[in-house]
Amino acid sequence: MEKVDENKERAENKENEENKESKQNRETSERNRIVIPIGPQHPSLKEPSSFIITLEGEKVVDAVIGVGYVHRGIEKACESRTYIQNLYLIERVCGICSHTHSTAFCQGIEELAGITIPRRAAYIRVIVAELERLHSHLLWLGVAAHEIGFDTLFMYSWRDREKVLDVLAEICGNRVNYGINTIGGVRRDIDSEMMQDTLKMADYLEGQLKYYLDLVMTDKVLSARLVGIGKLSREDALKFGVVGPVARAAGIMDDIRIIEPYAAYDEIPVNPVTDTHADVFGRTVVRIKEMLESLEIIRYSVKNIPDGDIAVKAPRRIPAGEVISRTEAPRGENIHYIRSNGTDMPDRVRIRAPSQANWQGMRHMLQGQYLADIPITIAAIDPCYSCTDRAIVVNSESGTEIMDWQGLRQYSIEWYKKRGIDVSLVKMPERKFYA
Amino acid sequence: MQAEQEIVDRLCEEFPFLKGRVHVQRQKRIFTGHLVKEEFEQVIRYLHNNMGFYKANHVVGTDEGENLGFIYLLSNKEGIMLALKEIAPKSDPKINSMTCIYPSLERHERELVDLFGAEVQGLPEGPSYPLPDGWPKGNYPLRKEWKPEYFDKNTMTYNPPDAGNDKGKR
Amino acid sequence: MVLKLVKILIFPGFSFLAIYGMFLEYLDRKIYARIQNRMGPPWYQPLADFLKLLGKEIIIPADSNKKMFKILPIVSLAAVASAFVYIPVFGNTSSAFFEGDLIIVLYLMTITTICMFLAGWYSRGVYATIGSVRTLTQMFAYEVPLFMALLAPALIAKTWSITGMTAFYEEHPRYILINIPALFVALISGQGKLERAPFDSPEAETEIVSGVFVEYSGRLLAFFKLSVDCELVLVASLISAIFLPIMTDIAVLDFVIYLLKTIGILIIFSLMRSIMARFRIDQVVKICWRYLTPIATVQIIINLLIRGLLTL
Amino acid sequence: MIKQRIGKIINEAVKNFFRKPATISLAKDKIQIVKNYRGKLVYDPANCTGCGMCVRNCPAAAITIVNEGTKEERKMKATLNVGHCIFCCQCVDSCPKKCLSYSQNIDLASFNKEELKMQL
Repeated sequence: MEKVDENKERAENKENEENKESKQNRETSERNRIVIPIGPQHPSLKEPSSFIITLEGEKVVDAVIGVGYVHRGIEKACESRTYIQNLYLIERVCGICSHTHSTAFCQGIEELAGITIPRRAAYIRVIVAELERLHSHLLWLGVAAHEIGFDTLFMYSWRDREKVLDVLAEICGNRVNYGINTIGGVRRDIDSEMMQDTLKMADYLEGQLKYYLDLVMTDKVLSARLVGIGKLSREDALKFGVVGPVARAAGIMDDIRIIEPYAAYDEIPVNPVTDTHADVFGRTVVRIKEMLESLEIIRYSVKNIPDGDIAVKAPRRIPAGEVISRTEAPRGENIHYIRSNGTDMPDRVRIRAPSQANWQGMRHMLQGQYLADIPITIAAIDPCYSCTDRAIVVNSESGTEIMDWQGLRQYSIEWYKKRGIDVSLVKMPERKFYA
Repeated sequence: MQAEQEIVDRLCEEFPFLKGRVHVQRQKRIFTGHLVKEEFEQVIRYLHNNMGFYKANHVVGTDEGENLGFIYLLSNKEGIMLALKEIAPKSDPKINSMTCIYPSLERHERELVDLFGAEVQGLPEGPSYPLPDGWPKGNYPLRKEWKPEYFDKNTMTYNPPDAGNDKGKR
Repeated sequence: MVLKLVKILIFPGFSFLAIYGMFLEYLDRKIYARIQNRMGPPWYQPLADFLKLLGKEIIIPADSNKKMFKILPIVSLAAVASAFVYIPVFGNTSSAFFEGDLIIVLYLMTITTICMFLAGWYSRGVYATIGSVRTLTQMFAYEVPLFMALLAPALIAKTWSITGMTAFYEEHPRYILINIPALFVALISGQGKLERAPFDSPEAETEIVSGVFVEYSGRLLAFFKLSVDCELVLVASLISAIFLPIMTDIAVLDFVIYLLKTIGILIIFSLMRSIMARFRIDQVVKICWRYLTPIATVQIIINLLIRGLLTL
Repeated sequence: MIKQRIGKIINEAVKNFFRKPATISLAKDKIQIVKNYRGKLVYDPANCTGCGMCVRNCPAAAITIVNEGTKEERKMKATLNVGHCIFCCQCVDSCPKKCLSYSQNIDLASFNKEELKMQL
């Protein structure tokens, strides 16, 4: 009887020990982590956002993402301004994709007021939208190249972007925040000289873009840094509801220009661009191919633009109702919900910018990456913080503790003690490692 | 319009309480009336499981006077967008989180908490946003009665004028 | 004695090194800019940067090891300056030489890297710590191929002195051709040594801000930057002295040839910097150990065989 | 499989090295702006009735127009706060009498906040 008990006890002890050991192992791997803050100010971020990255060596195990530093309360501000004033406010939701926001807003109000805009205005909207897509994607290409330390490509693509901006300035009167849309049409007409300049720019850019596509496809260093980074498979892309080039790189065709043609896209042929890489490389290829497609659209619309008026008169007071307006921003699907109550001010304006949808997949993309790949992974969704104004949190499954400097030191002392070296006598000043 | 009408018909068939409360606004847009929590959950689950509305684009919070409205924008493969509305009284603004079936809604629902003061039950833990840390409790900026001019940015307090005092009114 | 001091401190010693370092930095930036279709900085930019930094406030992190933090830039600069003494610049002999100075130069070169590692480590910033760990990792990657490539020519010359090697190759210019693979390895791992793109992950701006230098400011940063510039001169001169010992016996002409050679090497460095994206640190290690080290090893074997043949 | 190689951009790099730079030296050269660029407003009080459409539609509340004279003998004065103006030129579009137009003057920076309030 006693013997059995003893055996049992021994077995229990052994089990306990094993448990302890495995627990210790787990704890060790959990504690063997370093936390680095990226942002709110950091050279790789073009706008403020904060990423608290937990690293194991150079690998990311956890990321806490904080966005919302540029929340400006635009939606509340819209409710106390007239529709005309809102037009310019909404244009400033984002500096890069300003036209798509104002187009979505105008479209919504035109639908509420029952206005049909002239065809010429619709074509001008398309031309400006595609020019905007060109400049946004060229800007992205430069930023992405800079993130992986390829400054030469960065400079080249921004040099070419300047040409697009010149054309935009000529057509709209400004380089960004074009102010070309108005309720009921567009504010400026496009003349033959502008068309010539646009076509000339398109010809120049086509050669450059083909070169960049070839470069991305065939440069070994670029593909070493881009292929397999920030994977987001088709299933995950559907699950997290990502939009735009991120979704298209995973093989999901979600181009609003094709699904729900707006402005003059119902007359203009748009070919869908998708890729199957589902990583940063795929997103790069999709964006460059989209630019080539944009050039075709610009050429087609400049050649086929109908004559006529550019705007119809819109009432100051918009009839009550609600509308959902969608456009395809350079970064993806852009949704505006507008509700009017019959006065000259909207009752509620809600903007769902594409970046807002893309943040959700970031958790998946960052985990398991190298520290060096974080900037390009973040940049690959082309995040627009001012569009997003929001924050998301990614929790690791095990739940990490944030170690301060003392904790790390304690850990290292124990680590060395196990190997027979006692370093606890070395004096070290107290400090907080992670603030 | 064919596909949209079919969706509406199917919904009405499945849920008798939806009859007359769901309409096709235009091509690719379907709007429903305001549903209460129980009705809403049945419908959204059915839409997700049986009707191929795989994607939740967004949640729009609205101020409906006494109530808070929540408009869930769902879309399917053909790009048909269905605006499913839920309503909850401001006195008891409890709704259930839909992140269990649409994980992409997390941020949008979190925003309802901050800006509208909705109590979204079942939302994963996380910090408050988009409002900054130290934002006073009980201030929900997108509710109609909240006026930005009464908010003192330096002290982070909301100082509405007294009922009889007309000085603060604009 | 006085002549020797002048040689070491002024020309072709420290002062020349500093000025030439700044000039090469300007040239590097200008070439880099022109390749990228930009204007580039004016000629006085490196000097202006240096002077501006001298006048700036020095901020020392409260938790850093203050003594080490202050001393490291000077040690780094001193190591480069003393290494430069052994390299022939004016004429075909260096200011000081002895049998085995090549080894000394290589070790002094390592000291600057170690200084950077320590600087990052002692400044205790998060980015600086990661930068210093990366510096050390990268050092383990490039050091072996670089040293093997630089030592390979010495095997044929049967001397461990740079001046001696120059003299040997001057006599037997045909042997220079044997060392071409080693030159290739030295140029690439030299880029790694200088921590310039594509091997700049220790100070990758977009990932860890500027790595080890992130906590440095003012005078201390100025000296660090100067030592980086001087390191550029040192590596370029070392490669040119070992692999391209084209010499006449006229000292001034030799000096001009030296300038041309180093500028030529700098152009290659700048071109390399501008045509590649930054490698990840694991990729750097892979490149160095998988491609560069075998080439350098083969070079050593070939040179040993030739040396055997020579003695026969 | 496409053949990949290292440093593909080298041809373009060498070509660009001998090309004229795309940037300008801001200290020496002048910035070129296109002819339709929206700059500072120009106000012609001759026809102005003081209807206030520009003031009402201005999204940034940058422009104010006051009548300093009497109702019969108008003396309109327009003040523009360049610090607020977003150069959308909605006021130009809104003006029923075409009193406002825009110029190509974009060099409006100032060290003094008071100078930003300009009399048009």
